[in-house]
Amino acid sequence: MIHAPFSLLLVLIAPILAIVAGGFLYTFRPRLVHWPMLASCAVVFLAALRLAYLVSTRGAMDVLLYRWAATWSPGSSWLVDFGLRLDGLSAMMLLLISTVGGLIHLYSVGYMEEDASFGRFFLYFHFFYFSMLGLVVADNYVQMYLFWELVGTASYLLIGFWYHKDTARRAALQAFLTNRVGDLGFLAAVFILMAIVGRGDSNFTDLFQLGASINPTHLALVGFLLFWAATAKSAQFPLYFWLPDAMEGPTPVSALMHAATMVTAGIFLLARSWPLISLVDGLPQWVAAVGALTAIGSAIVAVTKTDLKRILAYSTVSHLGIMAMGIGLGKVGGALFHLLTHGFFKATLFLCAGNIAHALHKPTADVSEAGGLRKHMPVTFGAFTVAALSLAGVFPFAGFFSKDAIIGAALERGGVMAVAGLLIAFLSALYIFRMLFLVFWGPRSWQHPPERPHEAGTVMAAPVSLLAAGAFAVGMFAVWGHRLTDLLLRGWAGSAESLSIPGFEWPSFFAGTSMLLFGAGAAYFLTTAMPDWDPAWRASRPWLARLFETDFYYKSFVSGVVDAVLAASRAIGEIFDSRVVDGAVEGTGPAVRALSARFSAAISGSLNDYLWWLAAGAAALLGLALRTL
Amino acid sequence: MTLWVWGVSLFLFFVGLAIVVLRRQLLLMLLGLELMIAGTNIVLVFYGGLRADADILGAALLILAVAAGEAVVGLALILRAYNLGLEPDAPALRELRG
Amino acid sequence: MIPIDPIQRLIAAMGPPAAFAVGLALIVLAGFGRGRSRVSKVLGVLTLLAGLVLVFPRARPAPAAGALLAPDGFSTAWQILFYAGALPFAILGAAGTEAPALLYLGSALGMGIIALSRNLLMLFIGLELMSIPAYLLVSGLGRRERASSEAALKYFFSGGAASAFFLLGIALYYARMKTLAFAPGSAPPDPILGASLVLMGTAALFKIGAVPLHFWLPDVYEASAPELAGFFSTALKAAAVLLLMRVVSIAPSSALARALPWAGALTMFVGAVLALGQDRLQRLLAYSSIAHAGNIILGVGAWAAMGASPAAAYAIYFYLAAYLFMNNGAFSFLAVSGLKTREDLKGFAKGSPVLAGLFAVFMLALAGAPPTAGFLAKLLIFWEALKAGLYAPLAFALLSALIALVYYLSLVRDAYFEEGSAVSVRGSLAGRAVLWACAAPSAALGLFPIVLGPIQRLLGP
Amino acid sequence: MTAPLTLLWTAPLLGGFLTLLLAGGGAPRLPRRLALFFATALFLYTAAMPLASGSFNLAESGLDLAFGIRYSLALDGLSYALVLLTAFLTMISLLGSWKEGHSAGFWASFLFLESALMGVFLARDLFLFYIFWEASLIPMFFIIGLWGSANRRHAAVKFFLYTFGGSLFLLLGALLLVNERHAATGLWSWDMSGLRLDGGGPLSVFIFISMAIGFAVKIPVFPFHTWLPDAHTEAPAAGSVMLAGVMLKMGLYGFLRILYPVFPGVGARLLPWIGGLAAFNAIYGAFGAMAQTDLKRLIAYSSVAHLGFCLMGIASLTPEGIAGGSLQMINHGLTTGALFLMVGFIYERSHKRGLSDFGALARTAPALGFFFGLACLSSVGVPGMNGFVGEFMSLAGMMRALPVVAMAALLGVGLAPAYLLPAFGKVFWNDPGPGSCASKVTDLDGRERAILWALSGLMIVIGVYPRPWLDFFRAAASRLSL
Repeated sequence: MIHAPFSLLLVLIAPILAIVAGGFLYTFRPRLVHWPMLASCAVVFLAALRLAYLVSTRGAMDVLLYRWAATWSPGSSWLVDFGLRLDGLSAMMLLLISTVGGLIHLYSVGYMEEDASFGRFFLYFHFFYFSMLGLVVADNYVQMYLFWELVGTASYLLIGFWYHKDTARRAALQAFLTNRVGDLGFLAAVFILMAIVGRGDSNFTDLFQLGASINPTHLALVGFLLFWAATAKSAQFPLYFWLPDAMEGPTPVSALMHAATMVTAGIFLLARSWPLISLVDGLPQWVAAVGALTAIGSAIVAVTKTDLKRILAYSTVSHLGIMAMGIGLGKVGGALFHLLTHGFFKATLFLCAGNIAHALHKPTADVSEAGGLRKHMPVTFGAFTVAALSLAGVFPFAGFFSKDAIIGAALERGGVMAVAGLLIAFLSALYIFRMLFLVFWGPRSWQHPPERPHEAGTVMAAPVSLLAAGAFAVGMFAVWGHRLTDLLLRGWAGSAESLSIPGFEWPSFFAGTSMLLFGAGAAYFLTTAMPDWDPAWRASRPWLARLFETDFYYKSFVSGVVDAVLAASRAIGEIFDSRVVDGAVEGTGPAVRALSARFSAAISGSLNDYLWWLAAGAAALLGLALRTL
Repeated sequence: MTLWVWGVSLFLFFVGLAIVVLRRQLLLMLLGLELMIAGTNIVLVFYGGLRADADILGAALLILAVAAGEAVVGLALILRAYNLGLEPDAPALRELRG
Repeated sequence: MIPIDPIQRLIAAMGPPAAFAVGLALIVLAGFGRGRSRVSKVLGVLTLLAGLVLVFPRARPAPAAGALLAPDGFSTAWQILFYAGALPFAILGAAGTEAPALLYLGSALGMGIIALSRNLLMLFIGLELMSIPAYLLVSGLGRRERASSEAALKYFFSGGAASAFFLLGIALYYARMKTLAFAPGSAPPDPILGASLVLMGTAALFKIGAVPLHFWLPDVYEASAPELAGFFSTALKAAAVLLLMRVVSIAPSSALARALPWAGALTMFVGAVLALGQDRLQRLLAYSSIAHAGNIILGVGAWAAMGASPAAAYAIYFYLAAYLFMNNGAFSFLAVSGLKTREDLKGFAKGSPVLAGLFAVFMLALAGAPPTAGFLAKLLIFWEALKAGLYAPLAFALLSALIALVYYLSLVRDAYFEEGSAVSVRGSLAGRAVLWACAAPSAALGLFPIVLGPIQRLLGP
Repeated sequence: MTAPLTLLWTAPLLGGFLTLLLAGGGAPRLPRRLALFFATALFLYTAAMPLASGSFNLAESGLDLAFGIRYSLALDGLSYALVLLTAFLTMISLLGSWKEGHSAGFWASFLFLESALMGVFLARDLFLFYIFWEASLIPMFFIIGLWGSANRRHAAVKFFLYTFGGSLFLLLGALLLVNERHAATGLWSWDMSGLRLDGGGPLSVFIFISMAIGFAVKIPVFPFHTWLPDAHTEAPAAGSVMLAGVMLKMGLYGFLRILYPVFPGVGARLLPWIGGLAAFNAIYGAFGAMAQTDLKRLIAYSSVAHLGFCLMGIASLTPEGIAGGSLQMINHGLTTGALFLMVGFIYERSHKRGLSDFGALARTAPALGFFFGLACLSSVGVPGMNGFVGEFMSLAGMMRALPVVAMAALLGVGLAPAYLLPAFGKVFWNDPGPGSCASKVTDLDGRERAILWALSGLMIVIGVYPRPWLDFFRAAASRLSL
């Protein structure tokens, strides 16, 4: 019998039931498929609240669900158990996913209303949501890997949801394959850990207790492999490139993926594995360096982009970089805090972008196509502004507190990290204000669409507003009440220090805010004061356009690798296998036939030849007999 | 003495063999066959006398009879071939081959 | 010991040959009457059956000293092969006059004498008695007269030369041993004797169709009526194998015996390769019979190498027995269906599914595919070769088995998978009876080798 | 029933003959009904067997034949799993080709095939094993050659010859083995169970390698795999199902049943070689599959890759590896079976198999798209489905035995989606190009859905809760692991 709080089981059972019910509904009433999903979201949200309360009052718990796989042999047994892990980390993630995810579900009801595949969308979408829930409550690495892959699979289905679009198909495949590359690292790490444990898998609690007793080389390998896995899921260099393309899916998918379900998984993995990672010499520094590199690089690219969703996508990459940097700097709490605030403001931004695209009757919109939407879409404008300010890190918006925690740590570390932190603050302000100005103030360029842009309906506007409220408030709530740190400390296996989230501090406030003002000023200069300078400057330097287009030539490198793999497969599958390996097989036939023709020609039909051979045969045998004379 | 007899016998045998292998006329080849058998028979008759073995002399006689029977069959076959319009010549018999 | 009267002794010693003498006389007499063809056919079959019955002696007296003919386990076992192997030909072929019946009975009589001989002279006479009617049968019973005549001439001259070799071998043997009687393992190791055995072995190998003494064989098998080729390839070949074994047994470590595994390897390889290139079915089967001969020769080599081991003898016997059914079946199929080339075979299964099924059974059995009799036959030979340590020839045997599979399988493919004129052939009642009688053991003998258990006891201690 | 195991292989044989005999009666539907009846009855019988006796360990007393051959059959977890798979897939194959108007021979061939396969998994005597092993070729030869597609004649002959040639190595090994036992014990016996040659002498290694080649051809392991794409591609769908689903497993079964139990020492010594080859197979098959443009051929190459994982797990000689590799045999049978069936359904409707012959089938045939996608994901090894379990455990086992090999094989895991998902995308997502046959592909009917539900259900059940299925292989895993 399973001893677990019912709400914990509900987190997994409700979505499963919803998907099964939806599957049945899908066959005869596809337009009603969203109801079970919405119900499930509500249930999960309530369960998450209850679980957060449970954790903060009673502490963490491990629940054994069932023995997934096992083998026995006289010397040893090998087993993998499935269970549920409830601690501060998973409770926080559950809250984030259920809140943001639930609201995006609601939003999708409006957004996808006119889509012919409405029912299918909700089935996939809820599956995505379910997979992420499963991931955060996983009790061991095998189980986590299981849901980790399911998240990837669901993202594949959703990015490729509009499969009639060539770009969507490609993006889906790219996302899945890139993630698979990262998954291999995860899988390898799991195998190494299992080999270390020796009897199959072990839950996190037991594993982390082993911690320091593990051979440092093995541990380092595990740590780096897990980080490798995280770079794919959380879109860090060198495996980040799938994420900007992944916005080919419907906008709610992008919102969910960027805010709550997919890319957060990598950061979650790093946080979950922090007790191991922190033991590896040099690995945190690596994580920080990669995070900083990713954050800066993608922020620069974000400045150059014009597609709304693409800017936001690069922005996500950048912010994930910030989070990785935070983890690398030992501020796991800060990184998770940023994950939380980022979930709110990025979801808001994406949904606003969706509203705009929806209003313009396009799947996605370009900044040059928008402009001056301030008056026509007031709710969207308001929400977008709040979220943008939060993203930029304006006091007292949520983003300020979380970013401040990381920038503060970077400044504390000093050196390159401090420079990187300031640069990131500057760049994020630059691209988000540029976007804000262009979309809502810039010159109108949408006269041509058949009808005027209009505000989204209530079912879409309400979730956006709620999310925007979160993007404003969640920071203050979490920091000044120290509630987040307290929650996260439940069941935390690392040092308590790594979870501490600093409150308001003047030095980092000044540094961050001044960078922010520089960025905002630069954005104003680029978009409003001298709107023609940037396009002209870039147009006169085509190499620069190319540089940004290819993410500093990194994309060209990746496609080169892909081409090489494809060429190798052709060389093996078409040429080597059929000509060499099979050629040797198929060649024997003609060879033996040729020999047959040779032998056949010897049988000339002439009686004298026959007798000659007869005599020769006898002579040969005689020779053999007499040789032994 | 034994060597001499063996010499003559083997000589006849191999001449017969040479005829069979090298000559092309079927009748001559038949002759060659008979020569091989007869050559061998010489040894048997010689030993029969030498060892006063009546059995072997009887055997030689039997072999002669068999050889004669074989010759008759051979002649009959050649004749039949001739009647069917085949040349009694080895190189002409090359319909079957390969 | 209970005294045995001379008549009983005679019947015990050579019942079947005696029966054949009677049968021959009856057929000659019947030749004066009406419907002689049918009468002689029935008489021939009855005589063979009588021979089969008489093979089993009720008592086996010890042979008198110096007896020319005396039965032993081998003679009993092998005579079954001879007479059973002649039955399909006796039933299907031999129409027209009484001549064919006389000839095959004569030939079978010769085989019987080979089996019973304890004396080289008798072996020679048996050999000739077996061969001479065979020459005549080829000449008289072909479908194409000129080709048959040509084949008969080739057969005759090659066979005559081989007989002469045998005779020379006898002469050498007598010179060295001062007697014509032989017994297993009776000879000293001696080059003269080695040469003598080689010469006699050459004749036996010639009749079996060993490479390079095989040139006559495809011509003869192709030009003969198919059922006659079946007779040659089974009964006559079995007799030649026994002849070889008798010769080899005189000195199991002679040069001849040591050469046999390699001769077998060469024979099966060349035979298989040659068969692969054939389009004419009878010629293809002729070459395939050369390949099979190679396996048997390898078996004889293993038998000799292990000092005449009973297990190896049984392996050889089993091979011949399985081959008797499969190959007679295959040739009888050609006789019943009238197919000549692979082109004729195409699409055959559409028109005549039952006959095609039987054909497939024969082909798979000849190929040695489990679970047919051909598989166990090959397996036993390979096993014996392995026991005897003949690794290299065994490798050849495996390779040749694979090559052989190619052509048997392509025949099945032609019959089943290719498009062609779907001729519907039913065949006569006798034809079908023969085919089924051959097919059932071909398919199942490998699964129930126990049927041949009594024979195994005949060959073993 | 006094001879329940004999019944397992004789019943389908009898059914096959009955089907053939009753074919001439002028009732065209009778043969297939009869065949399905036999297949279904046998499946139910097989499934009920452990329920009736409480265990799947059964043995028949046996009967001595000549030459040390003994007719002895037995059933244990490993055998039972494969016997059940055979019975299940035979039934599925027959149902799957229900509408194809084939002659009685077609239906009978499957029963004959079933009989031979049952025999392979039941036999406890090397000779018997070999007989059944080879006998299975004959019905498959006819299935490919008579009811296959364009290049079927060549494929049928190649299949038969290649696998027969491989089996000759097996035969050689078996003979040497029997001789060895005779040398050691003075007994002529082909019995599998009591045989164990611990010494790793050169002869043992030779026998091991020789038999391993025989099994490797069947599995198939590089470089002996080239018969497989041809045979799979040309065979009718049901034939491919049996070929991939069951016949490839015979080779692995040989490793598990004969090679490793008899030569534990040699097996351990050759572990790096076999494991390395298996890992190479997994990668090579994936690269091969990536280059294919024919749907069936692609799945055939994917089999090469998957069987590489199976072999790797088994060769690791760890309990989890053996159990995982063995379970992967079953998984592959279900998943690839489903894929081949669906390709068959598509082919039946359009007579095309090329990747570029279709497009957007997910829109026109959504049910087909759903099941195909599900099977693809299972084949890719997405967790939660069966394919993952076997792959995961095989790799885990190899990781304990030889980490380098397992790490290399991860590349194969990574490549699996790189050939399956693009193929899925091309057929089910892409816009149909000019000359596309997509419009001919109507959606699945009820019968087809039912079959695929059965297969997909099993895929998910095994993936979510594999432990009970692993119990089949518990004995083998604990016996063979080092």
